[in-house]
Amino acid sequence: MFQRMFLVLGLMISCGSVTAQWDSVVGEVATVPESDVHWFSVRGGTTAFLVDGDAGIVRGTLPLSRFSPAVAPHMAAGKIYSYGSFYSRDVYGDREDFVLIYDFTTASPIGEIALPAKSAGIGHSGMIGLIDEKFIGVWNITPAMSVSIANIESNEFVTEIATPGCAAVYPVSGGFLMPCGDGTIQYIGLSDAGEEIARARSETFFNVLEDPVYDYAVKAGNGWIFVSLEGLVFEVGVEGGSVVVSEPWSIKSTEGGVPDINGVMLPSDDEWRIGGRQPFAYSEATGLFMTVMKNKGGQELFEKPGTEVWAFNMNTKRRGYRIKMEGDETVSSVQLTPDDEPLLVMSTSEGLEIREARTGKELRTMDLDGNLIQNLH
Amino acid sequence: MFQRMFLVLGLMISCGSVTAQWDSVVGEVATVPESDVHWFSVRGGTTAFLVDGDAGIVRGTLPLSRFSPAVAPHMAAGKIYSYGSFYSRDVYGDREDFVLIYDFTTASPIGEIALPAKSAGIGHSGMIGLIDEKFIGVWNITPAMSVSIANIESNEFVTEIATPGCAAVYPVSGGFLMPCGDGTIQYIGLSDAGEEIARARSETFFNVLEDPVYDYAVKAGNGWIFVSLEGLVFEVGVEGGSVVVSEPWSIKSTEGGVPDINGVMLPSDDEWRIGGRQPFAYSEATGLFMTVMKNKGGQELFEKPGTEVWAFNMNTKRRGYRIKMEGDETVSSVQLTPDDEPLLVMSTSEGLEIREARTGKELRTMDLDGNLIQNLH
Amino acid sequence: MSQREEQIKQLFKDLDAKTTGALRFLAGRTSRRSFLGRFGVFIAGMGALPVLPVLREAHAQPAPRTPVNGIADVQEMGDPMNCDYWRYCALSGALCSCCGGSMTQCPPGSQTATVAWVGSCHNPTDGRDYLISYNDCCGKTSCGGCGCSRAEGDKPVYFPSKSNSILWCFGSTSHAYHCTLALVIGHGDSNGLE
Amino acid sequence: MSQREEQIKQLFKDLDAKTTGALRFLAGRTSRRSFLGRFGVFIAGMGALPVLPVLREAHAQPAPRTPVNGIADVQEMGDPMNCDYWRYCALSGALCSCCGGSMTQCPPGSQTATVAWVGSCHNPTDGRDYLISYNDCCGKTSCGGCGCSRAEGDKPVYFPSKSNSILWCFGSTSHAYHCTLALVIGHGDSNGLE
Repeated sequence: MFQRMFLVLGLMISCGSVTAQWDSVVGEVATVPESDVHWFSVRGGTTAFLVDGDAGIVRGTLPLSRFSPAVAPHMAAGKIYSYGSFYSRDVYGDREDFVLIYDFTTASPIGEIALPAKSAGIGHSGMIGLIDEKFIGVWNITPAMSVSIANIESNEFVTEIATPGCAAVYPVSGGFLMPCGDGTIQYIGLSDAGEEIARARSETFFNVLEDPVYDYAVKAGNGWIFVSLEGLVFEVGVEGGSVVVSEPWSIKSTEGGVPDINGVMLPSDDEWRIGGRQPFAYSEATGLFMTVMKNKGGQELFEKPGTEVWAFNMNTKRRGYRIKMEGDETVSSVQLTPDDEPLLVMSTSEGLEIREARTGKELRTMDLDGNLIQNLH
Repeated sequence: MFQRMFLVLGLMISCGSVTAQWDSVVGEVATVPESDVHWFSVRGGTTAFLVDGDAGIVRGTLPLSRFSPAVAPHMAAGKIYSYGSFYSRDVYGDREDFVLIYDFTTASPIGEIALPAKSAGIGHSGMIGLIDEKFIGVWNITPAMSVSIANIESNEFVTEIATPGCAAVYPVSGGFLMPCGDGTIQYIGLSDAGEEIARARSETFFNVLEDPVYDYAVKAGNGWIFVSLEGLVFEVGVEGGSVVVSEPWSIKSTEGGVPDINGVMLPSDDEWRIGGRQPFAYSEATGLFMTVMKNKGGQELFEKPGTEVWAFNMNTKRRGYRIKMEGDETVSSVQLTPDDEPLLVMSTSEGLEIREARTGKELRTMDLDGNLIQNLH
Repeated sequence: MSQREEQIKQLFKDLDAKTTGALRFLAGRTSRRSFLGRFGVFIAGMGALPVLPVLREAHAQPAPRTPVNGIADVQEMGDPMNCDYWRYCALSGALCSCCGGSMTQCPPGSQTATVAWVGSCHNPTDGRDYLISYNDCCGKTSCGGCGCSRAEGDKPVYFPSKSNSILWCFGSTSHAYHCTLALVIGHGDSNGLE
Repeated sequence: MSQREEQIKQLFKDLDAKTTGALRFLAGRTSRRSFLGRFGVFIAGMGALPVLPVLREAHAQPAPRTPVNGIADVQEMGDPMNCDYWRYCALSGALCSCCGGSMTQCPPGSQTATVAWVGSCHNPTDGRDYLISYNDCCGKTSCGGCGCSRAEGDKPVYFPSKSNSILWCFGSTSHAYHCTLALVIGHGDSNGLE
């Protein structure tokens, strides 16, 4: 009987006015067009939205798991990686953990690499890292801390590296960096096979109880920029197997009466603190460094959204301009695209704001309230 | 090393001040207390909230699937049933469909009965029905329409019954009713084994194009109350194998100048229409009949929320009182508990409102915005 | 009946919702004839093409009843990202344009259901009615935005050709709802439709 | 760092969200000593019970350092359904009282994680500080309401004893987050804690 029904439907179609001159009723599926340096990913819930920043349009979406913190783009291979965890009954039943592999052009899952079920299942872009375009590292907490290494050439899990007291995976050439609870940055070096072959720590350069650095960091050249909750900016890299930390500078002028680049005298920044989910961003090509700022409130509110975005010049270490949110709007994340004319992308309580980074001029907004913004290139 | 960490933790505990005099640090798990006739289930998203209406408190939750329309309580057995569909990767991968079985006291899934992957995966309480406390019927659309029958004594799928043009599963003794696109109600009779042994249709009593009945219906004695989009109320039952439909009455006074039970002259109801997700409810014990109403707008808005709730006496078929939502608040669902002093439960844009049904007096509100309210008893 | 309201609210307000599939829509809005007969089999003849599922039949492309010029000649005005756009008169769901698709193409990685519902919408620019095929795209998490709820002509689910509340992903490997297309597939006023 | 903000928003606004587990919290708020040493192993001795995971050890119930009277003697005031309640000073999550549990019992069908974080909260009614164990209940969809976000003392995740952003369902068979308890497990001011 069901079969008959379909036949009837088929018959009806053949009586209709459907012709090739009209839109196809077969239904077509788009592909993601070629991307450029102004594209980025925005994770909202279990979806990664692939955004063309110049057009202000979502070009595709990736279905993540409910425990996927971020994506790890590998555009040279036309792939995007993520970490995922699935239960056979959504929130209960058998658990399976994977490195998830997506094809960029079709925005579709094309593979999985099984992982030990230990990953944090929460967090930001620091929780997963693409290392030397050969390995994916995923941070675990069980509550013992470790990093799972998967080889993306053979698509196999390689090893779990114990990293007690240290969190996240910030790739550098030959390995990755992690901030640690003892006030250091740890370097783990990997062999060609993905096994640990080196381990080093920086000097202790922050006090976790007095002024810890964010566990979030942003790429700067061959290293990473870490920022403390009180606004000290550190550049960290690896030289000759050692972890080197730069002298910090402060985003806050606590003395008052300091002129900005236009000569305008600034008030003291005493009451201001950096905050947010992605509280800072750096553009190496232009030296722009952006921070999310909020007035008043203790250090423990470091993950709370801010009311302003401050733009610094990393070379002069001086503030260039401030963007003030209007009304009750707050901003939780900032990102800068990696090119010469970078876009400033902000996740606010109203959605996404895209600005010209050099000037702060607003270009467009998008009704998209994902909170983790990652460059694709 | 991980093991060592745990040992250290264990050591620390043994130094702490944790004693049996304090709250247990082991962590206890509550059970759902005995329920009464004022308890109901509210489905919001993938969760069924088990609500004690007198206390205005959630006593437990059931984890449903993202395709579960409703629950089918079987309190005599201490169980609640639902239908669920799961993909191995949340929204893609292998699909499995089940009758889901929950223990009420522990609010936990305790079993599954595999079903053909054909269920509608959407809808209201009419999409799943408990028949004679022995079978669960689940409505399918593929787009051919059918009903899957599962035996809950043997926990086995029994059969799929083709029901073209008819939707939902409204249990009656020995089978179930379904409204159909040809303006009739269909009865399917089941054998002791759950196979179809009888099929009958009512006379055509509505015109699907002019004034169809809701696919939602509420229980009334041995039958069900169906209501048309223009507000005609029909009682439908099975007598001697035939489907019997009562003469309808209208909830709308279109003549104007009709007095209500207090003698107050009513304006014409011309512009008013019934609407909402659960647009009406019936209390057999008291004869109360409630409808969600909205002013103006076409028939096609029959699923849209209303701005008033009207209370009728089913015996006199006259309206007793009106509840007007305040400000922008709207109401989408009403339910009446099955006892002599029924609660009126309303799902509004602000949450849940619980009232004394006889008077309309507000008793309490709950910050719970599920939209499908089902009695547990 | 409708989890849709809930869903649409989601689509607008909450990208974090995972209710992806828990909803589906699609309203036809054409003929006043159809869906009769004892077993409710869809009944229709020449000149009464209604409201019905359009089966994916690549080879079923017969001559039109009256000559038409095709989509290239249809004059359209308005913003296709706006729910008020003329093609969406019976669309209740998310616009595929918001997640990488268009009015005629499903977003990358999603699947077009093999059956779609057809509505009839009035194009104010040329004053004619057109048949609109509302194909669902499925198998992904929620599109996350651009939810529209124009359900005129909505009917109960036992009349699926006009029901808003049906999850319409049949033929896709997943019934997780993603978004809906709005294809112009013919003249509505040359088919004996009202 | 925090998907929590997102989640709390959910918990408050949207019962339809399925992000159930995509979030977890729990902040300790006591000692200023802990978590040192080259490999970051938690280090602590007598008199410096910090901030650390309380392992589920039914038999580990040694004599207290100073005599205490137990929970029955603690005078409490305020509404336990309100986020401002004194026990919740470092609780960021959903109150179990809203979905069938209480401050001391996980809701039916959920699981208590085997490890919990301990904070120290000031009870204004008797002016004393108490150790509060924030046990997570896991394995169910989101509790759906009563989200609280009092994350004072919050630290980055590499300092987990004070991090708000850790999904803390270890020992449960699922890390889908449901809600959080607030158990009084001792005096905070009689343990060498500040």
